[in-house]
Amino acid sequence: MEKIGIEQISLAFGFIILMLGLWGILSRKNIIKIVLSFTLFDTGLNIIIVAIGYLKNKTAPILDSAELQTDTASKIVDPLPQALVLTSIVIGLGVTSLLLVYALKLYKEKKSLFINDYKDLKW
Amino acid sequence: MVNPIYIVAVLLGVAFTSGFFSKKGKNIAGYLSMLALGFVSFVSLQWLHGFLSEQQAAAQIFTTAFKPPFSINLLMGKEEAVFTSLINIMGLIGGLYLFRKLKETGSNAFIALLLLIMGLNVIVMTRDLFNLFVFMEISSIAIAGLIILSQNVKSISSGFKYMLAGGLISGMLLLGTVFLYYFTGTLNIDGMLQQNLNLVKGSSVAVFLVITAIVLELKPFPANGWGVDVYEGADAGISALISSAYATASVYVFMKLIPVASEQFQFLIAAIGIITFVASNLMGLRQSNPNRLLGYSSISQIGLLMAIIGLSSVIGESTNFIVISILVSHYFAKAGLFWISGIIKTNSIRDWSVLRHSKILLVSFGIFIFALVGLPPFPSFFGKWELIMNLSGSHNFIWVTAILVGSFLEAAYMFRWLGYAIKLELPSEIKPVIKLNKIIPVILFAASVITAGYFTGMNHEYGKLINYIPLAFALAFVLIEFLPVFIKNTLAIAGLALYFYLNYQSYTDISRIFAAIFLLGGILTLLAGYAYKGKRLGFFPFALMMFAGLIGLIEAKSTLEFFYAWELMTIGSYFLIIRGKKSITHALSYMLFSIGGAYLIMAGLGIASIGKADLTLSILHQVTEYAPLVFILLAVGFMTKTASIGLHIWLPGAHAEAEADVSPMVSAILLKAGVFGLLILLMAMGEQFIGKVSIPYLLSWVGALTALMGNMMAAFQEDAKKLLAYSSIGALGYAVFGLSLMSHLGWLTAISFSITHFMLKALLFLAIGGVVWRLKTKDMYKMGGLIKRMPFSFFSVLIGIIVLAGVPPLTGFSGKWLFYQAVMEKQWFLQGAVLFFSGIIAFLYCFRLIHAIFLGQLKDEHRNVKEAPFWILVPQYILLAVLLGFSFLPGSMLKPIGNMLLPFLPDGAIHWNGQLATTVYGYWNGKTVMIIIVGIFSVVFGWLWFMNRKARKIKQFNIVYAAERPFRPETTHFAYNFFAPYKKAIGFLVAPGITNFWNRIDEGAHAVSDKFTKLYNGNGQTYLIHIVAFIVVIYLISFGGF
Amino acid sequence: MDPILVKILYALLTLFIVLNYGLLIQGIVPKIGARVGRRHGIPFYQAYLDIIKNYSKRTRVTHGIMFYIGPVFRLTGGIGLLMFMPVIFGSNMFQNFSFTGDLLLVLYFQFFGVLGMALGAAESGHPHSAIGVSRGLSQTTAFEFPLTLGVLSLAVQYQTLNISDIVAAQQGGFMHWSIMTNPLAAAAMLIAFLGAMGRAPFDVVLAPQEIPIGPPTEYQSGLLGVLQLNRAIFPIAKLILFMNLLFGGATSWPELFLKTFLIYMWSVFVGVVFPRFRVDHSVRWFLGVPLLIGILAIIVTKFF
Amino acid sequence: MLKNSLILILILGFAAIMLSLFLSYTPSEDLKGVSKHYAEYGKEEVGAANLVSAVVVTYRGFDTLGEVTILFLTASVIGFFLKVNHSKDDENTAVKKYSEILGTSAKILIPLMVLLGVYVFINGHLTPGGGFQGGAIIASAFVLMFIALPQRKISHKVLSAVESFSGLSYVLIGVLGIILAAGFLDNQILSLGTFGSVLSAGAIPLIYILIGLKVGTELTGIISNLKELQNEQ
Repeated sequence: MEKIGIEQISLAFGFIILMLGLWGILSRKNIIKIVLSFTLFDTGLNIIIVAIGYLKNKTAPILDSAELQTDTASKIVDPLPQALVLTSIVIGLGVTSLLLVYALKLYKEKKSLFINDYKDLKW
Repeated sequence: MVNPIYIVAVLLGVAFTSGFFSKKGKNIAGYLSMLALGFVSFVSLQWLHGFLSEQQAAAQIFTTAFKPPFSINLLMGKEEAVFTSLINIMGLIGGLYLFRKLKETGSNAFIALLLLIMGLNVIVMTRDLFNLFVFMEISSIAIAGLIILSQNVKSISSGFKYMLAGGLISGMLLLGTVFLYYFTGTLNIDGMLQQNLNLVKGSSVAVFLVITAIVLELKPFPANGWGVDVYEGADAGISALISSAYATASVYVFMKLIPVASEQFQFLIAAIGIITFVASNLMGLRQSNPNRLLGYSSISQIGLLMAIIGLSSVIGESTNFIVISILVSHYFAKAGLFWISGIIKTNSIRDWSVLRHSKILLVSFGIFIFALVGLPPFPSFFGKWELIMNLSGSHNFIWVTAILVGSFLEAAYMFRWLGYAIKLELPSEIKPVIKLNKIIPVILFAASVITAGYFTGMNHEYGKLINYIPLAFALAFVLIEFLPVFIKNTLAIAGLALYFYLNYQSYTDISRIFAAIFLLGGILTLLAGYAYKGKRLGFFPFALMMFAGLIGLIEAKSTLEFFYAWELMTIGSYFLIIRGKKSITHALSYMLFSIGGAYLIMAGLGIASIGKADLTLSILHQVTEYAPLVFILLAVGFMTKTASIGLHIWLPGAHAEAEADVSPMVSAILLKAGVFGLLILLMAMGEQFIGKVSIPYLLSWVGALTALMGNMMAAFQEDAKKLLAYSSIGALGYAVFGLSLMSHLGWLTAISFSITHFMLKALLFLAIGGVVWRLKTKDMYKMGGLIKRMPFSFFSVLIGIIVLAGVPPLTGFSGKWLFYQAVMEKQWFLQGAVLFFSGIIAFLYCFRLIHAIFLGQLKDEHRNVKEAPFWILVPQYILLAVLLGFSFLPGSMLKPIGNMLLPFLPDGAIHWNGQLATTVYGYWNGKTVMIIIVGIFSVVFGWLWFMNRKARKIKQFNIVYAAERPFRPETTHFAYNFFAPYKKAIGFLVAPGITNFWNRIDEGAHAVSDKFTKLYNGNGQTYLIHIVAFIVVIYLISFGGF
Repeated sequence: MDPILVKILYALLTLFIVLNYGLLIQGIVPKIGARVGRRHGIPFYQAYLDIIKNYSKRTRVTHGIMFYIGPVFRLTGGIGLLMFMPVIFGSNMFQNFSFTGDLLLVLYFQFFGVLGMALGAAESGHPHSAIGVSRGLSQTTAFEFPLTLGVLSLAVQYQTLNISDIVAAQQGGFMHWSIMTNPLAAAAMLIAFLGAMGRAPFDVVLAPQEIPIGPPTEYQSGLLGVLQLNRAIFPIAKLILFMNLLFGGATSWPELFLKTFLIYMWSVFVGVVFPRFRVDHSVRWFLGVPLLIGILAIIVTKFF
Repeated sequence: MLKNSLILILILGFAAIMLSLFLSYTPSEDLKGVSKHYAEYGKEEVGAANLVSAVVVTYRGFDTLGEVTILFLTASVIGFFLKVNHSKDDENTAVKKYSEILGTSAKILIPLMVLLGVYVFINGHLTPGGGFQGGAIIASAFVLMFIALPQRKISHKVLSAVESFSGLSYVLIGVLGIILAAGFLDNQILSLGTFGSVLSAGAIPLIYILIGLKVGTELTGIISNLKELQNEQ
């Protein structure tokens, strides 16, 4: 059993935040809180992504020193998840903003942010 | 070929450019968008064309200078070409449909549309998992944007639910993707496919997450409430985009990714798909909101595709053909239906009768419904056929059952809807505004789905063998609908006659008899059509379609041709039946029984094809596995057309409500299709056993009970045409019994009986039809004494009932005589006795028919009624002549039939000496019987005439009426509830038990449907709970625990 | 002479004998009944008187063509039935036209007259006629069921539908008669026979009390005369049929007269003893025990 | 509460799935798969010191194009969703006054923030950062402006023109890649230059500038739309 490293801790942290977000999504009744739970969910996910790309005792994949420019592969952490997380964040941003605008519009329609009030379509 | 990357570049470029145009420039933005969509459609179609003409190999498109897996690559292969073409065309045509709406909203709306299509294109083409995720997000955000084009609380809340669900699902997808990257070190799908991902728990969980997310995008039951709500809440044009373009792309993504999953997991997904298919269709049953109904239907179709793709390891190489053909039908049909819904803008499918304001929309509506249900000549027909053949060919009977049940449910609500549109009363307050940009897409898609059907057929091994000429002839009448009846009728008769003349020699013996019944019978009944005035819109295409199907049955060489013809006949007759007055429910039940029967036939043919390389009809001769099952499936299928007991409830109403010349078509001719089917089934498969019980023995009881029930019901009808309809049921019982005897005499009975029944039922239906034509009522007790006004019709009916009752010397007796010889030979006396009893009951209704209508008291309002139209009488008298001819020379008809049967049943058992027929048991000479009876009759008549020549004709009311004069004809005419004592004695036998049985099934299905739909309580959060529950449950099932 | 012509002449002879026999029986049976009841009764030649009276009526009316043809159908049915049966076993003279068809022809030809009569009566427009027809047809369907079962049972027993063969098989003493060799079938048929004769308790069709004389209500004059001729021939034809099927046929006319008279008396006795059935009752009754007997007859002959 | 306990069970079930994922994770020591290639050849192939940028803009440039599209799409959707009537802006001046301190410091901070944003995206291929980050910083400058100086207006026309211009240019650069270089979005349409200098890594800086502008204007647009909607209420 090796020592638990930062990567496991952050991964676990990511999962916990994700689960918290999910809990909020499923149990909160206020639309804004649900949207916020979604951002929590996304954040957890992003942490997971970054954590997965982490390699023990490696540095950031920015080759700004000459030392890093040789035998790079053994010195840096995985750059790909970091690229992915960027995309993920941007997408999360887009989705969240749209969700908020929806929330705003819903509020305008019924003056309520209680999700159970929006059951016009059913069965 | 244009590089497919330009699809992306052009759509993005135009989208970005649109930002330059503000309010004033939105027209330019709109036109530019349309142009761009046109361009991308062209690109993908160009590729498709390349692939179809087989000059093109699949092309990889790389981004940046690097090769995958280091960069993202796109693939343009045959499937991609198909799917992108579908998506882009939907973008273009759907954009055209939405043009005004989008323009109202401004250039941003066009951006959303362009980016939706762009995203979907990339989803289809990309080979990179993360890239897939990104562009799926683009598409779903674009959808979320388009949903709110019309902003009301419904669309906003449905869009919000969509966003919530989408957020959760894409989270799953991303999580899975990242972990897949962690385990494989690549994001390239092809790279992943090369690795076995199901060895390690972690990577199989990742695969699980990715696939489950994609499955959730496909809206599986029950985690699909958000999807249904979106279909209902969004503008119909947007729903069309979602259902056609978005779902199409999602299906392809699923196809692309499914190989990553383990086979077991694929089966699990197939199971989810099939559950979705059945459950959604079940829920569709109780929907009345058109968009929501279409939503359920969309979800069900995608569920079916999910199942097919999940089963691809079983289905094998034809998976793609099946998926594409079913998808294409769904694509065109669902888009078209949503569009029509958008034009009509009603909240209830009961209001769809407003479609009748626009013939072209109504026709398109019909086409879409047929395409969706999978009837020929639409693509899904071939797809479903191939699917069932493959699944039943590989012993997957449970899947087959589920698919057929689901399809049946779908047909149920779809045809109910079609019936509403065709028949329900026009709501006065709604009149749809029909704009050109909205109607053109509908017409285009309706035309396309037909074309697609033709091409699908041509791409199918057996589909290309189908003779489409009769169908084309029928459809050609759509183009000349503006001509008067006289010309069209002449053309139709000429067409049938020419076809028969050209081909009758190519038919083998027994087929020739049925060909004569179908085509010559068709000509005879069409003759009556001259009585109609005006254009008679919608009659000729369908009548000819029915005849095309009937003749196709005879010409069929392969199982597919047979099934195609069977379905074609069903379609034609459905429309003939629904033309009748109060035919809405009857046409529906006819269609449902027909479709149910057709599915049984399809399953039977599929099981028969196990282990067979080629699918000619002759496979039925060599069924080795499950032969009894095949036999039963096919027999029950055919018996839906012969309306045997239990499956008969559609017939009375359908035949009774039909028009004067349609009743004989559907009753005298169409029912024989079932007889023909049973005949070739018995010829091919012979006697089969369940355990030790012979199936033909069971069949004989079915026949006997059908005859008893049919005749008994007929005796208690007040409606003349219903009486005849029940009588047809009874008569077909005889035919079924005759066939079940499996002996030379039995078949001779059945075939000669079919011929006789064809003639006499055509005669009677035409005669009664003529009466109803003049009197405008079908209730017999409202008639009476018409012999004075309609002597020619009376004579027809007189001869008709004598033949029907089987009284010597007319030809009806030959059937009875043969029947007894056959019973004696086979020793099935009890069934024989039941049939005899039914035959006696036939007297009851025969007499009632002629008495209540023609004899008794003439009503005051009928004193000036005219004889039936000349053209309705003409075929009657032709038939009469033939009937009397056969009566005089029965051997001339029976001997050739006997000879035709010799190859199959060599034991002749009947010997002819002139017109004298002899069997081991008895003998009979039709000619001398006739001579003797005519002789005695003439002598007696002469004697009476001599004695009574001065008899004085007296007035109607001049009768011996104890002490007082009769009051009115109505009170004096004894006709209502004519056999009251009989009803009192054994009326309990005709309690509508069977009808109640089917009604209860119907109610049960609706009740279950109701329970199911209660899942969807409209709360977005509940839907999220469904999704999470779905994930957890599927995880539990596929991993057997945590 | 032309053999066909000879046949026709012989057939006419048969017809003549049967007609007179039938007319006499019509007179004699009521006479016997009256004498048993210590009444004087009608003369035994009453039927002749009736026919003469009817043909000589001066008022002759008709309701239309079917009304006119109906009796013709009826009488043709009666004569035809007789003509299609061999009357005297072993005699070439009295085989009639039985060479044209077997038992089935005979069974089905019964309906020829029934149908024609019903049509003619119906055209009169008299509701009582229609009611009579309704009752008659209902009752007919009911008793035909056990009758057919019985006949089928006989056909199974003798493996033929040829009447002559059936008679031939019963020769050699009364122990060979079907009534002895196949009592179940005979029972079913003899019960059905009661219905077929239309006498009490199954005479509600004619219902002399409530709706005078049922279907023929409107008939008079020559038309009624034709019906009366039939009323003489038709029952005898039926009697001959039953005699042939169950009682070994007849080898001579006296034997025929005796046997048919006794069979006729069977229906008379039952009619005297039992009150009249309503139609719904008689339908149920025929479809009850007689039907079961018929089914039993089939099963017994088929399997034992 | 039946429903709450159901949710709890579901959450636990879901957590179990996550746990199985978590347990399957073992920290790896070395790069593997594609990223190894990126690490080894990124310098020569792309010429960007920031390997993340190399991946973002070049190797997975197509994703990035998608990302940009998402933002653009979101902005467009929000635009027509909110249907803000820009023409009424001028009359609608019932603006709340904010504190003097905030206003004054904002006036100093905003140019600095914009400058920082520009710096971040121009140096995206060299240092941590890039177009998105830079754009976000610029947008936050404008958020500050909306809060602190509500009377200042931003022309939507300008915003959308910049947005469209940069988006279109991005696509054009991509297409140029097909014409001038090896494929769509290839960065070698410009020379790779000296490794580590500002003008290096081919088209990456150019693309980052466009992205930066685009993200900045889009985010600003979204926020200003939201703000104006609030003003209307």
